[in-house]
Amino acid sequence: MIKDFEYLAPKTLKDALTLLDKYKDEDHKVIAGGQSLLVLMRQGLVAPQYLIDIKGISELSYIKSDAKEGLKIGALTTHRAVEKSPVMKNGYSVLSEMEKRLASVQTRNWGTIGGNICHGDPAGDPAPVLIALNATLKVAGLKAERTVPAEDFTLDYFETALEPGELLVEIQVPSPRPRTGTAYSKFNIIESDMATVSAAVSVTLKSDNKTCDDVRIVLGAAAPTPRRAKKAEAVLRGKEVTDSLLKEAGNVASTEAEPLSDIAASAEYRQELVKVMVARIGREALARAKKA
Amino acid sequence: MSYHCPACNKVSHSSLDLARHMIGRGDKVHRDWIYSKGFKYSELLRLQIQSFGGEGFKALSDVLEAETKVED
Amino acid sequence: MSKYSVIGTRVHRVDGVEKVTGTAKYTFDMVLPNMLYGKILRSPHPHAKILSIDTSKAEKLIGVKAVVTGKDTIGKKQGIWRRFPELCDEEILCREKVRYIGDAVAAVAAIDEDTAEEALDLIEVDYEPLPAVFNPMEAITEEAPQIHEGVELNININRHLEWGNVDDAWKDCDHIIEEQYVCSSQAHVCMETHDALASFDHNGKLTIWTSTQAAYYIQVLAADMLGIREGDVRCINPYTGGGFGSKFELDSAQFCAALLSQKIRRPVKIVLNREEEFTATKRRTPMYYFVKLGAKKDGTMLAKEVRVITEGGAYTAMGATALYLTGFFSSFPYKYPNYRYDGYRAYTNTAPTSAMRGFGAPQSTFVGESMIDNLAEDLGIDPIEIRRKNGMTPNYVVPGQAWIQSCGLHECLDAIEKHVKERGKLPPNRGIGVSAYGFMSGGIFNWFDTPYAFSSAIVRINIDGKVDLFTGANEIGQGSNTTLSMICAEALGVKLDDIRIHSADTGICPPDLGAWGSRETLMNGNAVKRAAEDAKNQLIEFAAAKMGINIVYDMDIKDGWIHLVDRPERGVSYYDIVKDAIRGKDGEAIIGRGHYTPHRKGMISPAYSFGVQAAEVEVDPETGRYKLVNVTTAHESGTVINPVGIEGQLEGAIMMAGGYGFCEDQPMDEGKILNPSIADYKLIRALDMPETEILEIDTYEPEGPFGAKEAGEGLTNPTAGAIGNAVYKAAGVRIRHLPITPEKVFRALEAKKKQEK
Amino acid sequence: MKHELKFTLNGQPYEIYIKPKTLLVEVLRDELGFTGTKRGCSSSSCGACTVMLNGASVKSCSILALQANGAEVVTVEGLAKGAELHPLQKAFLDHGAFQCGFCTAGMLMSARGLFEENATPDVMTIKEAIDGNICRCTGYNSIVRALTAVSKGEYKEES
Repeated sequence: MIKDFEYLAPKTLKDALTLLDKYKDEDHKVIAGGQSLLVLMRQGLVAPQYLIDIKGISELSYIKSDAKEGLKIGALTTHRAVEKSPVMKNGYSVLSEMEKRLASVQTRNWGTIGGNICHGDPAGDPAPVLIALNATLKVAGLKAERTVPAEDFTLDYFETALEPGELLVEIQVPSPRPRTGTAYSKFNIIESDMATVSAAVSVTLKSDNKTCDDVRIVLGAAAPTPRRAKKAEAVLRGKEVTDSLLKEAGNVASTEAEPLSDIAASAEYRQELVKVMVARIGREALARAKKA
Repeated sequence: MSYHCPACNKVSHSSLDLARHMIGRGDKVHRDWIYSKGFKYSELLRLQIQSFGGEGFKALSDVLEAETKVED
Repeated sequence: MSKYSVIGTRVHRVDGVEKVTGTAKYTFDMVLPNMLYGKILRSPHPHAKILSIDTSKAEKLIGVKAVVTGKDTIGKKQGIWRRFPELCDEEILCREKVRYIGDAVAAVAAIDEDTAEEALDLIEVDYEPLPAVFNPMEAITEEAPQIHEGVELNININRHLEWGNVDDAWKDCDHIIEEQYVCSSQAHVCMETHDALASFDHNGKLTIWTSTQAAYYIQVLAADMLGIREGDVRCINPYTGGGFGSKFELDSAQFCAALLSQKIRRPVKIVLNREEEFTATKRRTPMYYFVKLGAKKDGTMLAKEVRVITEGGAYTAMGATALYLTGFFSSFPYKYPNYRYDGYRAYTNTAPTSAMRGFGAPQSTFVGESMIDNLAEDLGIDPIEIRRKNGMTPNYVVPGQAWIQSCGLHECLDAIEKHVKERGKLPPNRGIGVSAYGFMSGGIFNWFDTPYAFSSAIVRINIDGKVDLFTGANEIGQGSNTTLSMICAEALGVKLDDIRIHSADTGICPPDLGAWGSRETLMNGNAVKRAAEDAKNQLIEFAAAKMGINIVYDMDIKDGWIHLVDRPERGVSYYDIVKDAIRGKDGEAIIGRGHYTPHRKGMISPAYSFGVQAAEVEVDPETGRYKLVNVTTAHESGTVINPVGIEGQLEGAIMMAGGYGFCEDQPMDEGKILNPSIADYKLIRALDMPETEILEIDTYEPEGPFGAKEAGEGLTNPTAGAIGNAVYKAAGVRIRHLPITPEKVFRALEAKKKQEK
Repeated sequence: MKHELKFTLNGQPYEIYIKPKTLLVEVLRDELGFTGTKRGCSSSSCGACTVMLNGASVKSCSILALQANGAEVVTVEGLAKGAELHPLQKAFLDHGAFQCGFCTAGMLMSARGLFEENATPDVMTIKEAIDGNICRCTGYNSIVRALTAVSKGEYKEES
């Protein structure tokens, strides 16, 4: 049963921030698409006194891209809009691929990419990809704006860097460097399910098109937060990327994972999956980098 | 030759069949008779559960062979 | 051309338009004036004494109209195995003790659901927790707490089946294997959760609308538990959103709604939420299998001995039948000359386990078909060949148990062999596993102890020739309303559109034991056919008289034309004769009656269906993840009455049984089910569904209506075994514990690698 | 406190007052009596409650009704035109794409959403479109066959 709450539905960002500021010390929650929040509210796990509904703020729903500024996605853009946007073809197709595997069409039609990130679920799909893409999140408060690197945004299970009174307003993805390839995949048993383990890998090659100039390896559902496997990245950086090196990176990434055991898989199995996923997705990212 | 259940009079063709019936039925009247012969019902079940071969039935049937046979 | 006009044709379901337009009314949709909403308070403890229940605060909450606890009941224990009172062990509203997490202790009726739910929080129950036991293998030890008084080792039922001489036969075997398997639980996950709307009037008469597979059982059991007469209860099953075995026992929604309504004399509706559906309704019976199987070198199987311990959960429910059927179907579909089965059902402090589609046979088929593949491999025999060598044939008698008349198993084996060959050489990491199965067409054993015929039907022909068919059969989605209407139309010789079916309303329909055990097509179909023929004969009498037909001629009705069988052009319109016949009967409508109860068919079932399934999987050797690529089934179910219906039953069974093999499970911690939501309970969805093919094999069952037999549950039997065998072929690992999850495959692959080193 | 909700349902404008916690599915079923839309879970995972909202399929159990303020909602009751069934409904009937019928409204609305976007979807796209809908009876393949037939133009809407 959902407990009664007071409902506030600002229509502009300014109104929303004003309300958030007003209620920041009260028991409140922000709802966007609500695809995760309403489930928690029905279970009685979340029962705010004030619910601030930002879904209707149309100014936060957009996708823009140019070569200099990179890609900018308004926080209230639906998953489906990201998935279907032709803009993604300009070097961000991994975002579209990721969205295509996120839950169901109905959920993607209503749920927002910003809402997903702010939910802070370590098994969420967008965060690992955004971290791999070196994205920045723009956060607004009534008085100030700030940016947070995507990789610093999630602090713990379902806990983010948002301060009371703040809203995530925009996702900024830099234009991909030349010779960069990014790939994402998740392991699960039912195709559209949450990830048992996921991984996103972004590889940038040097001008020889062989040597790894830079790499970002991000693990999902393998720790309390989506997490970069930095030791594994170090295995690849500056080296010619081969299958065996990718395998080694996978093995190292596995030591960086801190998964839990749950009904979907044991921690040990998740660690084994990390090995395989990192190597495979790394291979795909590499292939894309060579073509890019 | 037949074997008559001492608890409910059901007629079986062998003492083994009758043992199966009695353990299978397993209600109070059947168990009471089993107890009266010095068996523990649970012990017979345990014999059954632990191995192939129906050892619990066999144990009870030895007694039934002697006590319930009726020459037709 | 088919000799039938209606049977075997592709028709729209008779409930189709209502269902695609959203106008079909389910109990879930019903609202009555002055109706209250009920909610049920459930035990958070797996095993505890109830010291006291204080409902006073809840009663004072504004909007609460009635609260009931075990004290408001007549104190009876209920069970569906009425023939054996000791198996009637469930109070529904517990008075002294709770035995699983989810056992009901109180219920509230209020003006809306929120108020009722709020009231539950205000009921204070003082429990004294008791030691609990969750695993049946632990429950059957001396140390385990006793869950029901006087039930030693917690074993409440044991079952024995035997023929031949197993002990002697081992000596003649060239090869004997012994293996252990664990078959997991499974949730039915009906899309419509259990629900009921009960309305007591001031005359003490109860009408209960409910989502059920057996309106008649609910009528009888509800009356019994409320201390009123059967005739004072009318149970109506409007449309039902799936049953799969979960909806033919009296459940907490029905009983609590009725009890609340009895107290307050207002309609009370209770809908279980999805979490309750997972935790507080019954589920598939988990089983621990110990099997010994022996054969000659040439693959002739001489003896099988099976020992099974089942996790019963807190109450008996239909578990007695599952225990019996898993034993019987462990011998299927083979001719074991020597066979012994001993099954034990252990009470545990977990949600009760009971009937679910296949009813013990999916478990036995998984175990049996895994082992027969192992045996074949040991003996160097092709898996299909060993099944052919031992498979049942028409007119086979299972010693002392059953007489199988029609049987198309060998034709199914041929068809699957051809299919496997056609798939050709498979790419790496792919494998095809086969699995053979059989199932019954309704049960014979009268454990419910009913004096009524198992199925009955009444046909009433109205003045315009339109037909009202009254039957106690329950439409739960399986299509019985369509199939029975088709049988009625064919037997009477009219159009399908002429039939209007009225089913599963105990106030107006003759009793039927309900939609379980794959019984409606054969049993109710026979009753309908006989009722239609009864009515038809009455019309033919009038027609013969009117036409002045020489009595040596046979007459029949087909496509609305009453005619001479040998000279079809000589006849009269059915629609015209109906009017005359009714006039001739002094205005009484034409009424045909039919009933069916199986006789001289053994203990189990009047008929059996058979089939063979091939599952193809592709295994990822690095992760153990595998995909179901293709599932092809050769299947025989006698005459196909409703081909669209059979396709649906078959493909749906693959979703459900594939899930049983692949992903569906109910992990628990101290008796608490850990995944009580559709988000966490993994179900096969559209993208996961393999391609499916059906190879329909023609047979004719003499006992069935127009030669038909079951096509419902049997299809659930083979899939887990076929998947297990396919995984073995693809990856070389044998998983003996359902479900066959990727993680289990991965671990087995790791173990195999270690061993090979 | 109750809030005003104005929206259009199957072409008919409605103005009602509801508690803010009311879900869209509750407005449809309980407030307005459109019970064709079902509920099968409370975790946003079964799809039985799928409706069209501003031209896209959504799960009405996971949307606050007030979020549909000003929106156009279409439910299964809005598919047929009087006695004339919608092509999707005809295809479902012909292909036996349902059994118990409890998931059918949701399936139809997911399909409707699909065809709004894409008049000729391929099999994978069809499967993806209904992947958010659980059907415990059919095994989905008959639904896929029905929708494939629609995609091939076998069921044209009569003008």
